[in-house]
Amino acid sequence: MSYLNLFVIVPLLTVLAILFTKGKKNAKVISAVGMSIQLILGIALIFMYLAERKVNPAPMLFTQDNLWYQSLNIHYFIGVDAISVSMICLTCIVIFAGVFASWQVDYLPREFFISLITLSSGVFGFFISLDLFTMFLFYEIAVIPMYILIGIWGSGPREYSAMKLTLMLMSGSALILVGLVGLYFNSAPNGGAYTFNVLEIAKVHIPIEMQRFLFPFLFMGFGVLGALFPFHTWSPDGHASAPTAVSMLHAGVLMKLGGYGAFRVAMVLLPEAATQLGWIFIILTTISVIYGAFGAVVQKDLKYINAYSSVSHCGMVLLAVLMLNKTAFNGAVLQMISHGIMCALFFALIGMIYGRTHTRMIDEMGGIMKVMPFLSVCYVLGGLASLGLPGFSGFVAEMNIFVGAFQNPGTFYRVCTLISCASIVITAVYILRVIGIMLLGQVKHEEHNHLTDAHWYERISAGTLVATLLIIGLVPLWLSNMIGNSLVPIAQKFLAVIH
Amino acid sequence: MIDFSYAIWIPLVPFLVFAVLGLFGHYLKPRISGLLGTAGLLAAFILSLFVAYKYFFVVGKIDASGVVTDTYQKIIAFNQVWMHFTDKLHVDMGVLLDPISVMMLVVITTVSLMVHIYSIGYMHGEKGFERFFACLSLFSFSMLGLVIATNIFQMYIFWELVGVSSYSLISFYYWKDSAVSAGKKAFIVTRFADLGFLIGILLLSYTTGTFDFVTLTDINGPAIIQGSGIMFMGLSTMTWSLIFVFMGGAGKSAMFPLHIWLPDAMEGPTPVSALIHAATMVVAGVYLVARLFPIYAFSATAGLNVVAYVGGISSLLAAIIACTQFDIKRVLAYSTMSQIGYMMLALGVSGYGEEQGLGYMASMFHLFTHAMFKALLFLGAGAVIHAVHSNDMREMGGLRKFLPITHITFLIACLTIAGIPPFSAFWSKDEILTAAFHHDKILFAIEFFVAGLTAFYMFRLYFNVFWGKHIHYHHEPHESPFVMTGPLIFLAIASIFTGFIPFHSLVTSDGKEMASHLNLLIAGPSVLIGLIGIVTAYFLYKKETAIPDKVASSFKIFYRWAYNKFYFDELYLFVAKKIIFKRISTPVAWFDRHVVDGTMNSVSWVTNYISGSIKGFQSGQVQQYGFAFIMGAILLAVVFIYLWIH
Amino acid sequence: MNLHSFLLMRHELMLTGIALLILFIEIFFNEKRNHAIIPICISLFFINTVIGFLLPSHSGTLFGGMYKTGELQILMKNVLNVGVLIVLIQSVKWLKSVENIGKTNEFFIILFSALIGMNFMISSGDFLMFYLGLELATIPMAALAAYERSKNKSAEAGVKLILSAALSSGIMLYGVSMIYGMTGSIYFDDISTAFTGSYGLNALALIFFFAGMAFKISLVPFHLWTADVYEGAPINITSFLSVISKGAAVFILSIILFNVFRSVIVMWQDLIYITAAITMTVGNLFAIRQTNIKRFLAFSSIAQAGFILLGMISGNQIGMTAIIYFVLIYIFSNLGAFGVATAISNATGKETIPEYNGLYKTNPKLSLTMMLSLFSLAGIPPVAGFFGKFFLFTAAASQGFYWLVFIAVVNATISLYYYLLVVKAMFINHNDEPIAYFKSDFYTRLGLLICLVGMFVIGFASNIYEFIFHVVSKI
Amino acid sequence: MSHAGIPLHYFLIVSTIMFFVGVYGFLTRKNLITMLMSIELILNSVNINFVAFNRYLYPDGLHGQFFSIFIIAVAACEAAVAIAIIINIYRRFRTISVEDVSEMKF
Amino acid sequence: MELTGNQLMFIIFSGVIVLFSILTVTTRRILRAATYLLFVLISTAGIYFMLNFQFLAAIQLTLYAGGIVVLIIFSILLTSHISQKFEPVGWKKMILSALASIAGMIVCITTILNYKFSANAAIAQEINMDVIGKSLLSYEHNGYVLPFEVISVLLLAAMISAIVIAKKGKTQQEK
Repeated sequence: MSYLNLFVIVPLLTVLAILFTKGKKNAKVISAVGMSIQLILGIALIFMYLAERKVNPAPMLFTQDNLWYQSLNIHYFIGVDAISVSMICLTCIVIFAGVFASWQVDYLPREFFISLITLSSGVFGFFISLDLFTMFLFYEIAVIPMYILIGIWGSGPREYSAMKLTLMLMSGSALILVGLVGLYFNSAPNGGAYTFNVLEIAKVHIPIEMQRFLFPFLFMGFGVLGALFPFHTWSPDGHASAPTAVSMLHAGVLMKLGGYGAFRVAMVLLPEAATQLGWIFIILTTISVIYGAFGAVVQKDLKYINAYSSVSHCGMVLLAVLMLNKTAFNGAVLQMISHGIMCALFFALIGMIYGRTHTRMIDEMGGIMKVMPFLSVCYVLGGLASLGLPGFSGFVAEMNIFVGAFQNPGTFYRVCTLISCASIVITAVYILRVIGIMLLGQVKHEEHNHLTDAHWYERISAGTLVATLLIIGLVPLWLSNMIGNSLVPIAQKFLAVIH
Repeated sequence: MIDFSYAIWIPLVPFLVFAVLGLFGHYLKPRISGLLGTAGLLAAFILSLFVAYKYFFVVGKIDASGVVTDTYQKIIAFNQVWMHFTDKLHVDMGVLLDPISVMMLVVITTVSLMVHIYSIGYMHGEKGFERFFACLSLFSFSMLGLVIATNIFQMYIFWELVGVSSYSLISFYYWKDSAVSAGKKAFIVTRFADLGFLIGILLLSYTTGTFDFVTLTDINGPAIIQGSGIMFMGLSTMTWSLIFVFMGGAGKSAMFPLHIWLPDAMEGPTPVSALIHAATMVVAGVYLVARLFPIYAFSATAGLNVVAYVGGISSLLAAIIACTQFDIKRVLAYSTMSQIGYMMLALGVSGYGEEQGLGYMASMFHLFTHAMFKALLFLGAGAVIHAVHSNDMREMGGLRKFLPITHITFLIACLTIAGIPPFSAFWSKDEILTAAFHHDKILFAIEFFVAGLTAFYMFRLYFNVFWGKHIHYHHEPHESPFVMTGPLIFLAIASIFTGFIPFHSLVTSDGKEMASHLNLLIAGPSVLIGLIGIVTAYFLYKKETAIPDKVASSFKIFYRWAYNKFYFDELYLFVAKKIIFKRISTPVAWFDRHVVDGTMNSVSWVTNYISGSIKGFQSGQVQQYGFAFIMGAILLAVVFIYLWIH
Repeated sequence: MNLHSFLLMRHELMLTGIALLILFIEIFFNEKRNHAIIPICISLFFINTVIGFLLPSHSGTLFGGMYKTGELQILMKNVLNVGVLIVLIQSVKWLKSVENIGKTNEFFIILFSALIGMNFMISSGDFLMFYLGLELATIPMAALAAYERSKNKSAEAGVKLILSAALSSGIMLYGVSMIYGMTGSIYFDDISTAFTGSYGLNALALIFFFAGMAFKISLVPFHLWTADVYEGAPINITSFLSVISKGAAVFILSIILFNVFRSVIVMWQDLIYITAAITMTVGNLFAIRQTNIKRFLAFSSIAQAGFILLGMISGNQIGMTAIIYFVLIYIFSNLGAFGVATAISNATGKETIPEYNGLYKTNPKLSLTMMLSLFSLAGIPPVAGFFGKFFLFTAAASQGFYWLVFIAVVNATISLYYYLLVVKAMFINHNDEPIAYFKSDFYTRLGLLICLVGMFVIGFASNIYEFIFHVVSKI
Repeated sequence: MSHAGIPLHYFLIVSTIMFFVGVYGFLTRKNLITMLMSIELILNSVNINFVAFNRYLYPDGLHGQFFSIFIIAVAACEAAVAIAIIINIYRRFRTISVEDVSEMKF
Repeated sequence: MELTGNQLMFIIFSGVIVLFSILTVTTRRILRAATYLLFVLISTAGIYFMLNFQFLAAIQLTLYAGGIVVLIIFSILLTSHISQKFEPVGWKKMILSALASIAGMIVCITTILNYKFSANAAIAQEINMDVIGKSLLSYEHNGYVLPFEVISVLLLAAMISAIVIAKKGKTQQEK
């Protein structure tokens, strides 16, 4: 039994425990306990990974390989490299914060936490999977609870948003599926058993025509989840309607599934197609980056602002993924982590502020800093991280992306990089706009003066996230080295392909 | 070679203070936090002085092998990899000591310490006292980190941090909308400039493969050797990258046309203006150009010309505007801009090494003296504002009776800036003019004229505030406490005497000592024009007269333009509101909601519509079902028999 | 008739025996004591199912090749038996209703004879037996559809079914007669060697034959009867029709296509390509607007049939395995959905989706079962439908039909939309007068429990898939 | 390939015509019973096919003939059940017009 | 061209078949339709005779003509008035159906004509009752005992089905 199994088992046990309890309060306590354990497991995993990595040069660690469907050669094959480890930790942190951020859910709390944690178990499963089948399985598990969560506990046009989100994501997964079976049947060009094993497929050379056929399916499929223009429109509506914890998990983690999948499956397994067809998606991602940022500038609803900013940031992840060198890849992973934490923080804070003011319209608020200093300061910190201020993880990630992408010898790549760079200014515009209008200035409504600052559980939630942002931002080297080590062989593969 | 690694504590101490104040500040008494902040800076100040002494007078010229040379060495006192991009490109956090960085350490810690002390009095009783000191400490940390940066990326990092701490201090009175929007403006404009900086860095690192200053500025290094490189629009990549880098510097240093944030930034508390927007942060651009000076000088002379002209235009523009403003802080702000223009120009007209490097030296010299007297001016203005609770010089007058110490120190500062010997700025300005004279006569003419203007507007201010009309104040203005006047006195003394520091032997473009002598042909007229400016101001503003209004009305259009800052704010506002918001963002948002999202929605709509329109097939009539059945079979048969088989 | 032959024909023989036994019970026992008949019949059938599983399976041919069986056929019959067992369990409540008193025996006899027909159809070794099995599986079903004599809709369903079925079997027979004309035999073995040319008549015969089968599987455009019949028939019969009848037809069609028409595989692959694409799309498009739950499930089952064709198109072992596996999963999922619908219909008479609004508040367990069943139908993990669909897609992709897979997955997404509409009704929509809480009887709950367990177990227990694969590999 | 001077194709043509006449009847007749009659036409035409093939092409076997016999038997069963249902329809709807038996649609 | 007797018979039978089947599906009086159907069925039996399938012809006459048609006529009597005339078929429906049928006819006939049927060289089997009876009860190859058994099940099931549906429910009787 690999240690990694715990990441799926603990959420499942938590879900079971919630199932067999009664009472509104127990559900959240159990979830909090379960997810705290999960967080501890996640942090422990980093140390275990670093320790193991020193002695074990295998690409994937903590592997466990169980034959599942023998005739199709489907395995339950799990293992992690640094990318997965960081994604797992990200998920641990976000779900931990998410549980505390939804402490006040009082409408069907058991169902809420069950769905939430089921979702997280899907995400965990996705990140530990090394077999495309199980990966896909967990992917779908992660998507569907979203519908229920948004549909039942959401706000605004929740039914519409939930349906739109689910359908668009499932269309994405439809594309992925085609790609996956295509990969499967090309995984043994020299005879032998077909396989879904990521590592095995990476070793074979898939015929180039097939690669060119499959790459758009896979990249676009994962791109839908990664909010690739023009398939991002589920994101604003979905985020706006989702309850706090769901927005957090969704923007924080689920969108990362897209980036992670695009990298691990579309790029790594189809390197030649990625170099040949990458330009199409580079254009799209560049548009995403700029377009999302511009889109965020004029929004009035806090969640829309963050949704568009997510489009911009996630666009950057995909852009970096397409840049085909180690630094950019590293930046992509860091950006995923950074954006995950940051977005989770934003949505948590928005939820908390909304819970007090009952509005998300920035122009209906003002002077929140005076009333809720803790939440406001956290928001400002999140904002600074978002606009890529040094000392926060966002900067580390973006600089890796920009520097890495700019090392690409192709002029086209560099021009796109420069265009994307412009987003940092636009980001500053909308972040400061929000801060200026909402947090600073005079209190606009008399009743806002009587609101309270964060409760203990909200402080835990926001504090964890802010701390993570700072830790990564201040001492990025260990993380970027850890990830970078895992990226070396992949980057070399691309180097070999390019030349 | 001696171990300078303790120099790392110079920025770290303020950082620790910031961390303590930021996390626990609201549990401390305000006074304690103030003292804590000041103590931190004091430590940094002492350390800096010690480092400066060691560097300039003891070990600065000893090279790595221990041989005493005639050149100040670049000493990397501390270096730690902070982030790894590629094997060649990595961001280090470290301490680079060379003449300019050591000089900057002294400048920053001195001014910062003075401002800290001053603030204890000035900010007394303000809401958010501990926040103020936390931000000040953060700023000091960032600024110190910036100047000691060993590589351009470290500089960029701290550059950004400086920007954000500036933002937080400008918006310190966050409940005031004007403060909030001023902070926002400052941040966004500089952020835009930083984009240029970033692009510059990317280009630079791509061509040279390094971030490291020592390698970059090595005259045998890759940056200078491979300088020419690929051409783009007639200029080499290196030139372009340095122009972009300069864009960052121009933004931070409020150079035309990115200067618009600086006057607004005066919304922050006055000590902040003194520290950030007069003495330290705004000269970061100058420092940046100076830092990369060898590359400019060897590989990007076109870039250097840009620097020179931007500096010249800025100084002229700012001086003209300054003559028309009534807000004393804004006058000072424009004067700052004007003075920084001087420094930029000096760098722009400079060459590398020996006598060619006069402009470089002059620029650094002026930077140093300017920091002292401009801080003094601002702190003095702060004392005035503290006393009368207004910024508008029209509401002031005759304050010399009420604020004697402030008056004297302010006068000293005004004389300094006007370039009257023997005050410090006389020396530095004179050298700038000399350098300009040798290089470009047009620039010289501009600077010469600006020198006169400077004297005029400063004394306009001085007379308006301390002499002029008598105003009945609501409550009698009174002199500030010693914590505030103390720094004034200290800075006044510094303003007087720093002119005698032998800069030509300490801070030069190539680190070697250079000959310097007073050029009377230039010094004479410049003093003269300064005096003319003072005298004019004396006649116009010593007593309340109608002459200024007459003069203003006779240059009506010009005056209105200058008064309205040549409408740059409006231009930017137009760009921001009309173009970015109205022409780009709103359409983008609309496009997203209606076109992109509309497409997705219309897919589902079409599906539903088709679904609705074909429901008639399910008519409930079994014969129609049969018809479909038969037709289906026949059509399939036709397709297969006549199309598929053939 | 020795033991070996019995083993080979056990399903048919035992079922016939049971049917006759019930007939005798009917004749010799007083109607008033008939309330015991339901448990007796179910137990008998349960025993039959168990025996079907437990007895060793051999392959062999009887009656000079008219009856062929093997592990594959026995497996298929067992799968159907399981489905029928669940249907029977779910029908108890309905059979006990006042209206049906006095004709329960007939219900069982007719149902069992239909099942016998299906079994013979699956085991048929020639077109005659196939035809007889088909009719035996169809004609009684029409009677069952019209079983509720007092209801207009039931009668309408019956007449629509039998007329359409007659037309379709007529067309199919025309095709079969042509096959006979071309090959001179009605035995599958002879035909598979003789039916090789690609003349127009081959295509015509194949298509007419296929149309007849497509009618049973309800593929577009031969599907139009489905919705009306499903809606009108008693709900348990609907579930039988949608699962068992369809499953049996799928089985035999794949056997025939895979074996008998092996040599014209290229032709029928393209045929299936077209019908699969149309079927999935049209089925989904119709399903989107349905409000009656039975009608809704009818159209969804049409779309599902389209998915099944993806397994058939491969024409290989993976495909056959995927088909059987999917049908097995489909039995549990669809019967789960129908079971909930039955329970609600029996308890309250409500059958439209808007009436399900707010169901979760009052009947959480039923709602959850329904949701999981629908997820399984939509192919959402962790329930088994995901695996079934994935393997079907894999099967199609194994022959390079990637664009068909793409069409299928897009359709799977559309289908998710309407399944989610039901989920939405139950969980999200508010209702001032939701269906009141009711307690289901033992049989209903048992039936649903079996479905739930099945849905969870079949997907993860790869042994089942491996077993099927193993069985298929022996053909 | 001619039996008694009549080519096989003649039979097939006649049966095909009959088949499609039956189909036409099925599609147009309004009365459920006449639709049933059309079905009988269809089945009959198939029988002719079988018999003709049997006689002309494969006279050594009896497949065609037996197939026809069983088709006739099945047709009888079908007719019986169909008529039972139709009678029930008549009872319920008081009509056997096919167009009226369409309560369920869309 | 001289007509043989067989040819003449064929022409007559096929003529009757085609004509009356068309009449069956077009006449507006239901009982006439039944009668025409009877003619068609009898002519079909004639064709069977012509092809030497006497047994089949007999079955055709007894089962089809005798059984089914009578059943149909009974049901007609049960459900309709004898004199009842149908309303004419809507022209749209008629044209569409006719087009479909004719198209199908053309497709089928051309396809059949394009196919070269190859006759089996084997000698024709003697068909007498003995052979038929034996094959019907044989379980060897070409034996038909299994279908024979299955059709009995079918008949039983059909019978029960018909009874269940057609008999009046108890509850209704009480009403």
